[in-house]
Amino acid sequence: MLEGVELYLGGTLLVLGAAFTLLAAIGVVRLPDLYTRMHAASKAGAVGGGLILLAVAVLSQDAAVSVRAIIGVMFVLLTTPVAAHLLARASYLTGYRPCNDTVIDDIAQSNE
Amino acid sequence: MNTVIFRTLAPLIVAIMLVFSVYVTLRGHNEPGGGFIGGLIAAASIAVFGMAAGVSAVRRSLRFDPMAIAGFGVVLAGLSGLASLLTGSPFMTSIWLYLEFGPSIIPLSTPLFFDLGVFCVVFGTLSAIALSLESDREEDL
Amino acid sequence: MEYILAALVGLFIAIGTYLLLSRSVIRMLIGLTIFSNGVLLLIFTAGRLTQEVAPIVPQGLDVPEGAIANPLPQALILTAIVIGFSMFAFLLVLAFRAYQSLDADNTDTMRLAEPDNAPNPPLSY
Amino acid sequence: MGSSFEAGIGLAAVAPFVAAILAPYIQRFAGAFAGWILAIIPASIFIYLLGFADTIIHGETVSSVIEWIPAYGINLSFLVDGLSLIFALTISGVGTLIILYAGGYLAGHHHQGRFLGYMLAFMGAMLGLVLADSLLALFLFWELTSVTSFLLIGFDHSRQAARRGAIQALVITNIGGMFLLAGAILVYQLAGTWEMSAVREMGEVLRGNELYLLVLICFLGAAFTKSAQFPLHFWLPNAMEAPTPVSAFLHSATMVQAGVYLLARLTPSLGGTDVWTSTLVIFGGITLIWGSLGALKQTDLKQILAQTTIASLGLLVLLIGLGSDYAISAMVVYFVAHAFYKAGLFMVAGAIDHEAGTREITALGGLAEKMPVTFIGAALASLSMIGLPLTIGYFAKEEMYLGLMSGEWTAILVMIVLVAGNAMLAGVALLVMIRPFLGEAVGTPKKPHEAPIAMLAGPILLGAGGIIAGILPDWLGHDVLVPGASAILGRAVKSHLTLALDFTSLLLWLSALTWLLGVLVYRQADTIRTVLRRFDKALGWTADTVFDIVMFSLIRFSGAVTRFLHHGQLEFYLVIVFAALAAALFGPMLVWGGLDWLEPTAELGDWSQRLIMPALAPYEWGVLALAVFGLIAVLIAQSRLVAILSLGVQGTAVALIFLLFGAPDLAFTQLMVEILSVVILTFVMTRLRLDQRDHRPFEDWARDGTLAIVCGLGVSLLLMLVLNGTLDTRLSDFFTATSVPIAHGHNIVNVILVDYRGFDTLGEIAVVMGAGMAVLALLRRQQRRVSTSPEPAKPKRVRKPRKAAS
Amino acid sequence: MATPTPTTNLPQAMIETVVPASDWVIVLPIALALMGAAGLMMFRRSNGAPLIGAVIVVLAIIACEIALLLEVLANGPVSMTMGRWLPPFGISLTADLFGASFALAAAVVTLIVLFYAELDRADADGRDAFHPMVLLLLAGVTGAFLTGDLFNLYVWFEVMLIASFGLIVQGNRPLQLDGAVKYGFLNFLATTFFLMSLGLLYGLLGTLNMSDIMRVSNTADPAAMAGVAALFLLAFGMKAAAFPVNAWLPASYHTPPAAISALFAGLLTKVGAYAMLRALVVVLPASRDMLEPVLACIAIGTLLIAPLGAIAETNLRRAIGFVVIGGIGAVIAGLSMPSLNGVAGSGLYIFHAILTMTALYMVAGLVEKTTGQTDTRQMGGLYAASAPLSILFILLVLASAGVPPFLGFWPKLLLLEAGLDQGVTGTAPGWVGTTMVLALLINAVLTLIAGTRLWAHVFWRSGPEGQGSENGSVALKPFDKRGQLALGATTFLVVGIMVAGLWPGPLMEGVSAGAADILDPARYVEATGLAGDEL
Amino acid sequence: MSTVFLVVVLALVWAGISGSFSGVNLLLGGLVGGVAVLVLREAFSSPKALRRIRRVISLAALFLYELVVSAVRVAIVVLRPDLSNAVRPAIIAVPLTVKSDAEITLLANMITLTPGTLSVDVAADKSVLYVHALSMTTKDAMIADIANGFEKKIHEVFE
Amino acid sequence: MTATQFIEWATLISLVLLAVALLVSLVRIVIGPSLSDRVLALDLLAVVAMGFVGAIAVRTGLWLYLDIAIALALLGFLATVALARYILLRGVRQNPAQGEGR
Ligand code: NA
Ligand code: NA
Repeated sequence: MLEGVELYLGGTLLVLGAAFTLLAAIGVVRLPDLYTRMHAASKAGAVGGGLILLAVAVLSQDAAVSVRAIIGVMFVLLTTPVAAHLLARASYLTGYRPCNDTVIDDIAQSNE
Repeated sequence: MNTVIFRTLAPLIVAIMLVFSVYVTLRGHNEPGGGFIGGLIAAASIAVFGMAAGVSAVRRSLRFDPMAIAGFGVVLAGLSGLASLLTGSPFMTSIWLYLEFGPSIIPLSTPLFFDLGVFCVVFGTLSAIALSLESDREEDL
Repeated sequence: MEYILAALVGLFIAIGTYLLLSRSVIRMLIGLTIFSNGVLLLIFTAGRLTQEVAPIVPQGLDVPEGAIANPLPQALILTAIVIGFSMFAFLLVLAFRAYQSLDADNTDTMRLAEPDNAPNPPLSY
Repeated sequence: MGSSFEAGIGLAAVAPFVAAILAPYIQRFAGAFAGWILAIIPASIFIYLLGFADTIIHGETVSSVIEWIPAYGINLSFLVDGLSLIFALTISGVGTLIILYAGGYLAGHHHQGRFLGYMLAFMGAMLGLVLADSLLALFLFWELTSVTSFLLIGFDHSRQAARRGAIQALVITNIGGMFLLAGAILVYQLAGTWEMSAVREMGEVLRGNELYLLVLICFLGAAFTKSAQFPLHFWLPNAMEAPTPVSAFLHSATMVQAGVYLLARLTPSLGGTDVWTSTLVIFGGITLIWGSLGALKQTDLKQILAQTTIASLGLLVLLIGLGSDYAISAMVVYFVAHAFYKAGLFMVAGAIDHEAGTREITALGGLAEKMPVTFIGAALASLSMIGLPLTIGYFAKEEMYLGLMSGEWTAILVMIVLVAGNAMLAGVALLVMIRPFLGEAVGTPKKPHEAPIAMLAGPILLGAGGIIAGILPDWLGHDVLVPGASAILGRAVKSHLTLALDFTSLLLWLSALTWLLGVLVYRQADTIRTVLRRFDKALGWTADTVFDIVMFSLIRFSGAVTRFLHHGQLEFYLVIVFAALAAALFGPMLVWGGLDWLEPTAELGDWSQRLIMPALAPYEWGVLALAVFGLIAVLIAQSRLVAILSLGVQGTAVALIFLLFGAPDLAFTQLMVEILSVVILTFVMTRLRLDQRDHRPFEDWARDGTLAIVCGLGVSLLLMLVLNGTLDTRLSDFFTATSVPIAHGHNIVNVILVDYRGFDTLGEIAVVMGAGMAVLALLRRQQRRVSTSPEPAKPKRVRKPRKAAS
Repeated sequence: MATPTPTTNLPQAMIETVVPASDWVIVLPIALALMGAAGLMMFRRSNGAPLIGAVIVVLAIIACEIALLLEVLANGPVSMTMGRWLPPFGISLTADLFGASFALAAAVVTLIVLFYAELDRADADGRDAFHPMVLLLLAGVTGAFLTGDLFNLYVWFEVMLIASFGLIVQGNRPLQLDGAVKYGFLNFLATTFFLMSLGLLYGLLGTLNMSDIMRVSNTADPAAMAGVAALFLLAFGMKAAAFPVNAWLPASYHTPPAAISALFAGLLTKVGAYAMLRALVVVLPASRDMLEPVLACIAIGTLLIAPLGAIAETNLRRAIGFVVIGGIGAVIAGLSMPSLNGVAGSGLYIFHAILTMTALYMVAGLVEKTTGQTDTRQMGGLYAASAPLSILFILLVLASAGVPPFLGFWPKLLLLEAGLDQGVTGTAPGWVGTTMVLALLINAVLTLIAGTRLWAHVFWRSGPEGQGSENGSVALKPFDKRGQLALGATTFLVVGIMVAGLWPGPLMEGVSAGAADILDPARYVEATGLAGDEL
Repeated sequence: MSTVFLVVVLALVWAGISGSFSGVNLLLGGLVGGVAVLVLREAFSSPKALRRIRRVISLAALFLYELVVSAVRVAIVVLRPDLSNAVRPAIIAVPLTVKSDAEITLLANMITLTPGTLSVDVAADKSVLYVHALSMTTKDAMIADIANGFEKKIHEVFE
Repeated sequence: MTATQFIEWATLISLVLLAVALLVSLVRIVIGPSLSDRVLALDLLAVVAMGFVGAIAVRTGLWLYLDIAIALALLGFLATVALARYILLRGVRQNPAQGEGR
């Protein structure tokens, strides 16, 4: 029965991960500007992808696979924010201004 | 791309990619992977490294001219094919040696060296292309 | 399902062709990539399809337990992918250099080797 | 006669070539004596050939075979019979004198060595041509005469007229050569042998074959071009651009006679039919008259002689066409006579030009005093040309008239042509003999004096030869006419040459009429010339101008075709390629029923069964949709970078398709490659600054779209057709069965890559390495240029990426 | 050390007999060329002389290929299946007379060009990887000539292609880049078409080994097979620069340094033509019969269009490019009349073209070097100035126009015999033979016109078009040491061509025997090890 | 010293990836890792960090918790029909107390992955981190949040 | 519902969700409006694809696909970095209102 628990847990993680990923995609479509979209992509995306890899780790029942899956999760968590940062920075430096709803823009002020 | 965050993390990312690439190469005979994919990942890591640290730093780290690595790969692959000349078999007939290290057995085979050759070629070539596209200086080519 | 894939191959070929006929070198390269992808899928489909069963013999077995996907077309495609990628890399850098040297990525204006105002052959002996 | 002596026949044809190669060096070494030294070669060949005379006169032939390409039955076979010996002796004999003459004529010319080489090579080709027994060998030497004469005519290469004459001669004779080649192969295929000696035994078979006319056309095409028959005669006068020794040699005894020789040679094989006779007689007759009239139009000595050569060639062809014993006898004698007097006259013309500085007969006069020896040579030759008794020319004329005494109306018609032609030639001969030498002395560009001995030997010896032959009719008949005519006709011919003048014979009166008319022509030469020239002017064009028109039209047409097909637009080339692809896809399917399966059949099921995929899960549809939408995204992308991103999407979709259908390695590789492609594209795009839009005019849009849809549809249909069959999985089954046990690998795909088909992979990594080398070769110079040029020439183009702001 | 024993109850998987070391001569040329290229690449920055290394490798290759040719002459086709796998499971290299002799010709030409290339390598520092590229090209060409596996053929095509890419951009002048773009796109597209047809062929027959395909090709739908064959025809037609898909050749061949043009002219299109011969005549004869009218039309178009281009062109090397294309027309003409003479003619023409077209470009390069011009309208005066160049050029013009006894004549003779046999004198005369004969003859005349025009303009005329008096002279650069070497290499090749033309007996016997093997590939199949197997 | 440490870590990673902790495999992993480190030897500045494992774990736990919360929050926002009311974006400058590159990097990455915040840029003098907020409350509250949360824990780890 | 059935369903649902996510990400790639937006969407697409591969691994029981997923994460990162670099170095002036640069 213990095996069954693993399977249920893994399946749930999988569906959750997939759902988060889809939400991230929806967020990227729905949110108003690059910076807000980035919140969705980096957080929900990383969590979604990470959860799916965790599901693999749980379901595989093979230590080697699990270790690799966890290393994969760590890698996703390592790279996602860096990529987001680089993209956000590049966009801002080249003139991508936040949407008009944005209440404060300290970078713009510091440059003035 | 000269940001603290990228510069700090890039070496770590690159190291992981390199390790992963060798792993993928060696595993290829039995699982998805192999020299080509391994070489591709390794070259990708060089590209990341190049973007983070600059081309000349990468070249210094590599020590060898990337295209020489590629040439070495072809020579290695060719030699692994020529090895069968010694056994009276046609070109590229595989030869398997099982080296015993205590409890573990390391299978050494000409296909393995062949795959390593593939790795070197892909890694060397793509690194050379990536670095030369990045580079502005003559001596880097 | 093979027919569907065959139709998809046709779409790849068609779009690749259309892009190849544009005069912009970068677009042509993109077209070439798509065309090549279509050809890869064509080989894949021509080798007949099975779903989700990779041609990998499980550890401990000498032969796979059931039917597996046809491994040979896969190997051929792998070779073709690698070669195609190498060619792509070269052509891309070539396009880049051509743009730098010839000041154009429009092939209509690349006329050094075959000049537009080529003279008529001299009517003399 | 020893066999080695016979085997030397081939050597006779080859020796001049060897001498030709050495000629420039000998000239450098021997200087002014080069002519004398090199003349030894043709002289010894002449003497060697004389050695065969006895055998030949006794009605035998000598042959020799050098194996060349035995597997194809191609040999360098030579045959000496009466016909070839007469030609060969003429060639080597005249050749000796010409080489001597050229030694003097071109003394001091810095390309004299080259010239002598060409001459010797030409002589070798000509000797080979007449001595060859194999049709193929004959063709070979035939083409070599064209080539060497091309070099000779264009010898004075800095003048466009010389180049034109050379090209014209080569083109016309080469066209003839192609006819000859086709004819030779046809005969070979019909007769089963290349040897003419064997072919002549099969004359009946050939003449009876339904392809006879085709074969005949081929050989006539060859002979008429080479022997300058109307209307292909125009190249010959232009060939006078060559130095005079060339004209003397090529246009008297040799190259132009090759066509005559060919016709004579083929008479037993192909001759005697109505087509043969009528074609040869008509063309020969027209050429005779045309050439004679042409000669009267000219004032340049060389041009006059060239035109008379045309006339003489017409005469010879006419005689071969008549084909009777008399006609053939006449042809043999006339050939020899012509060789003697024409070569002599050309050398005289050359001597006059050389010493007086002009060849215009209107600008010459009274040279006999200054150049008495030359005058004697000219006179001897001219008398023979007129055909006075005691010259060889007389017998030639007599024989030809003899053959036409039958009284039939066609014979009378031909006789009229002959008399007219001969009369005009006689008039021209008088003109050439009298105008420059007799009468009042006229001031000339150079102060005339006698030519050097090397240049005099030829005219005198040849002129004398003509007279000697003329006073020895028995010798001429027995040793020349009979062997020659018998060889041509393939049966014994009797000679009846005699010096006795029979005043009761019509023959003599016809000769007298000819001379009388000749004198008349001479007297009225200026008037005739004026009239003819006026006529020409009225006509406005000649065959020669037509050649220019054709040639220039060809060049213009070439230009237009080439500019159209190769105008440098890659897009147009691609359109052609894809049109060809569409044709390759649909052509076979449409022609051979490759689309029949589209009709529903019980076996394949109808379309609802074929298309509805119960097996595809929703997510699989999703991946397919991703591919489709990704493609559409690429298509509609307005900017290149968006297209690149979308390219990544379709690539990912392809990879996922691979994954869904059991190809993890493919998916793996495709994903990596696709992403790296995007990366490299981005790297490059970082350095490019491009106009973002796709500017495609509507017509192009429609055209490209149509082509694209047709190609895509074609590939789909062909693939579906392929899929209708069952796949033979022998190979994959084998790999599956042996991968683990024998090849020690669980990943069958990888085992295929590194073991079963590792050789492919070896090539593949070579491609990868090659790509690296090629890319580096592309990038290197450009960067050096940037770094070494003090100021970037085009800063707008060579743009270094802006460094990051912080 | 332990070796696992293979499971016993398997189908026989490997060739059990020991392979004699002498059989290695079929694979060594390819392996040596590849590894030689790689080795030179590894040490491209060291200051050694890359020429010496490359020459040693090519000499070794030539030695192997001579041995191979002798073996084929003595005992018929030679075959080796890689990795000891039974054919058709492993990749077979199979050499018959055609393959072996073309490979040898290619290696010899490469050797000569290596020396010739010193002409343009005044600033050679090895970094452009010229010598590795040449070896890589040779590897591809040799592989294409010797392989008995269609997919492997594709791989060698690509090796050849990438090497030619690397070579065509050597020097990197804008002109070259323009040419390279056209060359690159059209040629890569051609190999992609090839790949496409390979995929379809695999889908139809399930095998890639040529001998194996011959055995099973009649089991598939003929329409589909014809479609595949048409794609092969298109792909190889593009590679061979056959009309109407020949545009890439005149667009690019004149742009790189002359040595590279020469190498391309000798090797690239010939491999396309050879592949056409191999794939259509040998492997898929039934489909070839179906496509015969198409082949004939392509041949006629190529034969007629190409010399027009040569007449029209004022760029010397571009004009020669059209001569190269015309030769391809002759080769395809033989393929459309696959009698013994037709195939032998094609084969001999390929051999002739490998040597002659290379030599033509070599001479053209010398002409350009000494006049400093590329346009014939700007040239002149070479006849007086340079006897060696004059002799070389006129000999080659005659050889390429098929004037006897130069080498080009013999294949034309065979082709004309084939054409007249098929069109006129044979048992069932057809239009193909007749029109082919006409096209061949017209081509010969037009080629000669083109050649003599070039001769007249470049050599005879004393100065540039329309300039000064007819006796003017032009300033010519004398050859330096490298030029002398290049001239020597050219002369060597031309002398070889002349000798082959004057003593064509062995060649003609060779192509005759080779053609017999092409038309009845039983010995080829047997050598591969597939004979007698019933399906 | 640090290099050896890194090699050991990579060897362990290798063993984990390849699924075998046998001696030979570890050796191989060490070899591979060694080559990787050799290649990158210049790039590693000596990390003085990673000593206090307890603090690290504490930090990791906090981070994982925050990460999940953050993902859920974004998900909720994304699904809200009145999306424009839910977001109140802002870019604010957060003064940095951490100084080393590693610290800054870690902080910035963690900020990105946690609720409502995203690191956009670090000022050239490394004194300020610019953070994008999805739903701004007040500037000071956000700065305090960061300073008391991750920044503090990172300080502890790197002390 | 047995554990196996549950996994069956879980993978099916996940794959469907992920397939939808792929298509949704594509929407942002197509509509932009700025290059940065598209790059972001492509980055996400790589993550989704990674998830897709992982889910397929679970569905087929071929755990080795996991490595494909990991490699995808690695190279997806590379692509995003390269594109960000493009945006930065090319100084693409981008404003959502104006659409994007080249
Ligand atoms: Na992110
Ligand atoms: Na693999």
